[in-house]
Amino acid sequence: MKTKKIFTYLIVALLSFTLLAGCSPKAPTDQPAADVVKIGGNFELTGGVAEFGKKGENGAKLAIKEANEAGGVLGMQIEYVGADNKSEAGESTAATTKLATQDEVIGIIGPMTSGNTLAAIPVITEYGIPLVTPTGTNSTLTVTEAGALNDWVFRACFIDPFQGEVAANFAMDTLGATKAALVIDQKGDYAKGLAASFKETFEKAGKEIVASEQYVAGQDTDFRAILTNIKNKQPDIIFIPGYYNEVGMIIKQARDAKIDVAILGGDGWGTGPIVDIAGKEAMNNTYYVDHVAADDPALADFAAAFKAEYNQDADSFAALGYDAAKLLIAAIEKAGSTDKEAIRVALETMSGFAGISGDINVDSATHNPQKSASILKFVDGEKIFAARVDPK
Amino acid sequence: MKLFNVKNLIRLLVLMVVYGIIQYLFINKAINPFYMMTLVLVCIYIILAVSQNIITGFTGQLALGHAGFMAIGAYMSALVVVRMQGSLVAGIIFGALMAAAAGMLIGLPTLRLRGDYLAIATLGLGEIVRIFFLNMDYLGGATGFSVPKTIDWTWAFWLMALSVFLMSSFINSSHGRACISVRENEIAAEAMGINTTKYKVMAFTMGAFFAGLAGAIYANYMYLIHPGTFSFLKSFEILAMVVLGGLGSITGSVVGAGVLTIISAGLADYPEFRMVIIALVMIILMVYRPNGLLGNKELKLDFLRIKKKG
Amino acid sequence: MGSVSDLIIQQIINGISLGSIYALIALGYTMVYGIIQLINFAHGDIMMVGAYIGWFCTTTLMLSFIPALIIAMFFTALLGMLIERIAYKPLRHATRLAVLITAIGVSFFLEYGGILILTPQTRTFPEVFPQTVYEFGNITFKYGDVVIILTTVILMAILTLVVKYSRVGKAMRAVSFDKEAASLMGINVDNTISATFAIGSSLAAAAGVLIGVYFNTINPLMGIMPGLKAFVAAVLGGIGIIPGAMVGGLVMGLVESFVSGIGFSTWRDAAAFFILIIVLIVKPTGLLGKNIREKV
Amino acid sequence: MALLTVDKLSMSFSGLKAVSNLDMEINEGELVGLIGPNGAGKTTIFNMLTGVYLPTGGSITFQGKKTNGVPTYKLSHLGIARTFQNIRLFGDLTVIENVKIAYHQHVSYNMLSGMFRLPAFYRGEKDMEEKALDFLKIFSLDDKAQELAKNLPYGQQRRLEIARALATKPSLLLLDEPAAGMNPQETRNLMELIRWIRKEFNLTILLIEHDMSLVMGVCERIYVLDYGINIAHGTPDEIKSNPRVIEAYLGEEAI
Repeated sequence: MKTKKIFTYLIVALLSFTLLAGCSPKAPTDQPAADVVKIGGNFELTGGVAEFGKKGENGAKLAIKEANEAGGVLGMQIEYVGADNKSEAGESTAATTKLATQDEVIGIIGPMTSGNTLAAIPVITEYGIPLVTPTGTNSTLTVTEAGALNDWVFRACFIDPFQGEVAANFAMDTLGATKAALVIDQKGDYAKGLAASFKETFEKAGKEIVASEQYVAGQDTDFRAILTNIKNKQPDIIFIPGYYNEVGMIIKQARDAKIDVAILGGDGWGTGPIVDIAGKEAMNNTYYVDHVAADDPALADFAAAFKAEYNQDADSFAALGYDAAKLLIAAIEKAGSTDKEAIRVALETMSGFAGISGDINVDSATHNPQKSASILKFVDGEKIFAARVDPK
Repeated sequence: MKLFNVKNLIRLLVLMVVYGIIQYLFINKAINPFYMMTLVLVCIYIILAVSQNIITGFTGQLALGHAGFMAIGAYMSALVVVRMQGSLVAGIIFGALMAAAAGMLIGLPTLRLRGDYLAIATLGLGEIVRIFFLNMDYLGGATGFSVPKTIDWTWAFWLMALSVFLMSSFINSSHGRACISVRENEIAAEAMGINTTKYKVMAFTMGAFFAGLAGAIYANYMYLIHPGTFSFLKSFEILAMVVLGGLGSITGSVVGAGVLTIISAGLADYPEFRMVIIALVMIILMVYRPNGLLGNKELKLDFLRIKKKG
Repeated sequence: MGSVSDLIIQQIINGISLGSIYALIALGYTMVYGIIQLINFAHGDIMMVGAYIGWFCTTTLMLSFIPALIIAMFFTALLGMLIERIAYKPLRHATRLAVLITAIGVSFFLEYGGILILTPQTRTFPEVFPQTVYEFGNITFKYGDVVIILTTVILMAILTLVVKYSRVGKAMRAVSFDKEAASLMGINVDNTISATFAIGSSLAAAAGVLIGVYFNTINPLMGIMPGLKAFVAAVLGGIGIIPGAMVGGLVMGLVESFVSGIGFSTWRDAAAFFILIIVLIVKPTGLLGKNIREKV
Repeated sequence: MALLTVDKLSMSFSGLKAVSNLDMEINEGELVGLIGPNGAGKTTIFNMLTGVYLPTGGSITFQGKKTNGVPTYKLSHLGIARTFQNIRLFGDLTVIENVKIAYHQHVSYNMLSGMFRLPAFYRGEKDMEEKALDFLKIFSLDDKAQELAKNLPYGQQRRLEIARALATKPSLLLLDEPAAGMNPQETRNLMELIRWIRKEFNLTILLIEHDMSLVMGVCERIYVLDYGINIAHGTPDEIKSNPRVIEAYLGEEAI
C-alpha cells in the first residue's frame, strides 16, 4: 500500500513537472538578452534517422562552440537551442514552430532529411526565419515544383540532380558502363532524387537501366531477394544512392551473392561504419560521390576536433552540420546585424565561403550552393580520391 | 428531457469559456503559436482517442489500425483540397467518409476475429494503408504531401467539441448500449437480439470516421503529411492515451490525450529523455492504476450543479 | 545468371534463410504468449539488448562467438525476468489490454533508453564466424545461413522437448492451461512464469546476437520491425504452438522473397500482412492452430 | 398448434454425440420441462434452438418456419428468448440498462437520431425507460435499477436475467436452470412468477431444471434426456413412475 502511495505521488509530481515545463508561458521575462544571438537547431534526435540528426547537431554545435571561443558573432555570444523532430514530418513542423515562436531564434540549422525540411518550410516562411539545412538535398526545397523560390531556405550541400548526374557520368565515362541497375530507398526522397537524375543522364546517353529495385530504409535488413533479381539482369554497375547503413548491408550481401561489378553511390555513404558493415574486401570496386576530398587538411582538423569533443568519428553528416552552422554564422557576420531579413539577404549573396566540405557560392536564383564534388574510391577499406567534378 | 436542458447548456457554456479564455490569451500573446499548435494537437488526439475508445473501450474490440484510418482521412482530404481544388469542408467530409468506408470494408471480415488476432490483423491493415500511401507518388509518396494550412485553432476546437458530443451521444443511445453489450457478453447480447457483427462494424466504422476526421484536421493544419507519421507506433500512442485515461470513459480519453500530448510537448527541450519518461509514465500508471486514470467513470460537472431546495 | 529455375531456387533459399530469422525471434514470442497470453511487444527490444550484450562481449571483451552468445543469453534472461517481475506481474489480474500497454511502454523504454545510453549510432560486429560463401552453379548461400537455420531448428527441438518432458515444461503447460488449478496442484505459478520469461528472453538474445552478426549492424531501434514481423509469423503459424513459429516464419520469409523477386519489393511488407489477414480470416487460430469453442 | 417442432435433431462435437435424434413438440401456451442428469445434452438443445450451435442433423421448426442456421439475434427477433445456466448479465452495466439492451430490437429511433439528439431520441428513450422499469417492477428489481448488475445478489441476478429475456417480447421463453442456487422459499416464489408471467405475457415456456419440485410443480409436460437420447416424455405423474427415468437418475442398482 505504501509503495503504491509513493508511486502515485511520483506520477503526480512527474506530471505536474512536465505540465509546468510545458505550460508556463516564458514570454515576457525570457526575452533574449541583448548580447546573445539565438540559433536554433531542428534535428532528428530520436526516431528512425536519429543517428544522422545527432551527427549533424554535433557538427553544428561544434561550429557554434568554436565561433564562441573565437569571440562570437558581432561581438555577441551565440546561444544554441535544440529541438527534436523525432524523425517525423509533423514533429518537424512542431519543432520549428517552437524554435520560431517560443525560443525566437534568428536562424535555424537542420533538419537533415528533405522530408522534415519540407515540413519546416511553411513555418519559417511564416515567421521569416532563415534556415540552412545541412543535408536536405531535394531540389524542391529551395525551388518548388512550380518554379517559385523558397526565400528562407538555404543549404550547405549540393542537390540531388547534380550528384546523380556526376555519378552517371562517372559510370559511363570512367567505368565504361552500359547497363546499370538501381537500388533505391523507397522511404527517402533523397535516394529517389539521385536515382532519377542518374537514370535521366544515363538513358540520355543511350545506355540502359536494366533493373530498378527498392527497399525501405530503417526497416529492411535482408536484401537478397532484390539482389538475386539484379544478378539475373547482369548489369555492369549498380547505383545505390542510400545511406551507409543499408548500403553497407546491401554491398555485403551483394558480394556474398557473387555480384562482383562496380557499385556506385552518393554522399550518404560517407561515413566510417560502411566499411565495418560491409567488410573491407566487399568494399573494393565501389565508388561514391562526396563533398570533400578525404585528404583535405581542413577536414582533418575538423575530424580531430569532433573526435575530441564527442568521442565519435566525424562523417559527412557532421561535416555538413558544421558547415551549415558556419554558413549561418558567416551570414550574420556579413549582414552585420541580427535582423533576419538582412541575414537572409547575406545568405542569398554569399560567395567564397570556405567550408570544410568545399567552397560554397550560393546561387541567388536557386539558393543552391555551387560546390564541386569528389568521387572517392574504396581500396581495402580506405577512401582514395578518384576524380573531382566541378559544377557546370 | 430535451437537448437544451440545463446540464447541456452548462456544458456548452464551459466549452465557450474555455475557448474564449484560450483565444483571449492567444490574441494577447500570452500563449505563443507553439503552445497553440500543441493545443490543436491535443484537440486532434482527443478525437482520435475518443474514437479509439468507441471501438476498444465501449465495444471491446482491440483494434490497432487507427493510424491507418487517420492516414486515409488526411490523404483523402488533401486529395480534395490540393489536387481537386475543393473546399476545406468538402475535404474534411470526404476524408472522414472515405475513412469510414475503409473501416466498414475492413471491419466486415476482420471483426469476426477475437482479441489479439483482431489486434494483429488491424495492425497489419494499418501498415498496408501506410505502405499504400508510401507508394502513391500522386499524393507525394515518400517525400510527403504539402497541404496549405487552412485550419486554425477555432476550427479544431469546435470540430473536436462536435465530435466528442456526437460520439458520447452515440454511446449513450440505445445503439451505443448495444455496442457496450457486445463488450460485456457477446453471447448474451446475441441472445437478446443484438446483431453483434452489425454493432461491431458500426462502432468500427464510426471510430474510423472520426479518426479520418482527425486525420483531415491534421492534414490541413500541419502543412505536410508524410506516410511515416501514420505508422503503427501512432496507433500505439492513441491506444496508450485511451488506456491511460480509462477504457470506457469518454472524459478519460480526453484527459489521456491531453496529458500525453502535453507531456510530449512539455519535454521538447529534453528530447533524449522525452520518450523514456513517457514510457515510464505508461508503465507506472498501468502497474498502479491498471484501469486508467478514470476507470470507466466519467468526469462530471457536478460541482456546478444547482442545489435543489429541501 | 542463368535460368528461371535457378532464380526460383535462389529466391527459395533467400526466403528460407530470412524465414528462419523470423522463426528464431518468433520462438520466444510464441513461448511467452503460450503461457500467459501476453503479446510481449518488448520482445523485439529484448532481442536488441541481447544483440548489444553480444556486441559488447565480442568487441570490448574480445570473446569469441559461443561465449558471447551464452553471456548474452544469460543476462537477457535476467532482464526478461526482471521486466516480468516489475512490469507484468503486478498486472496479473488486470485486463489484458493494460498488460499490453505496459508491454508497449517497456518496449519504448528499452528503445529510447537504448538511444540514451548507447546513442543511436550503428555498431558493427567483428568477424566472429567465417564469411564463407557456398556456390552451386549460380546459387549461393552463406555459412551464416546454415548457422541460423540450424540454430532455429535445434532450439525449436530443445524447446519442444523441454515443454513436453521437463518438470518446468510440464509446469508451464499446466499454468498455460489453468493458473489457479496449477497453483492448487502445488505448482509455483510465479516461478514458472519467470522461467518462461527467462527462456523466452534468452531465445530473443540468441536471435539478436545471430542477427547482429549476420547483418553486421545493430542499433537501438533494430528490434521494432523484426519484432513485429516475428510476431506476425508466430500468429500466422498459430501462436503458442512451437512448430508454428517455424512454419509462420518460413511462410513469411518465402512470401517476402517472392514478392520482391517478381518486382514488387516495395509491397513486400504489405503482402506479408495481407497473407496474415487472409489466414486469420480463413483460419483464425493460424496455420497449425486448433479451433477452440467458447462454452456456452 | 405446435409453436416449436423438433425433428430428429442431432448434434455431435468432433464425433461425440451430444444429442441424437431428438423429437419434440411444444404447443403454444404450454409450459414444458426438460430434465436429465448432468451432461445429458439439455443445454446443447437450448444452444441449438437459439442458433448458437448449428445442428449436425435434423430440423427445428418455429412458428412454421425452419430455423436451422438462422443466427441467434434473428431468432430473438422471431420471438425466442433465453436465460443462461451460468448467468450472463452485462455485469458492468446497471440493472435497467440490461433490460434496455434487450428492448433495443424494438427501439423507435435510428442511430442518427441518437447521435444528433433529435426529438425522436428523447421520445424513444423515455418510452424505453418506462417499459424497462415496468419489467423491473414485475421482478421487484425497480429499486435496484441504478445498481450495477454484477453487484446484485445471486437470486436477483437470476430474476434480472428473466426480466431481460422478457424485454425482448418473446413468444417462446427458454429458461436454463432458473432455480439453480436458490433456497426453497425463493424457488417457490419463482414457481409463482413463472406461472404468472406465462399468463400475463401469453408465453410458451421450455425450462431446464434440476430442482424436481419446481419441474413437477409447474410443468405440464416433461421430456427426459439421458446421454443425448430422449428416454421418456409425458405428464409429471407419468414421468415420476417411468422405470427408465428412475434408472437414468438413480443408476442400475436401484432396480
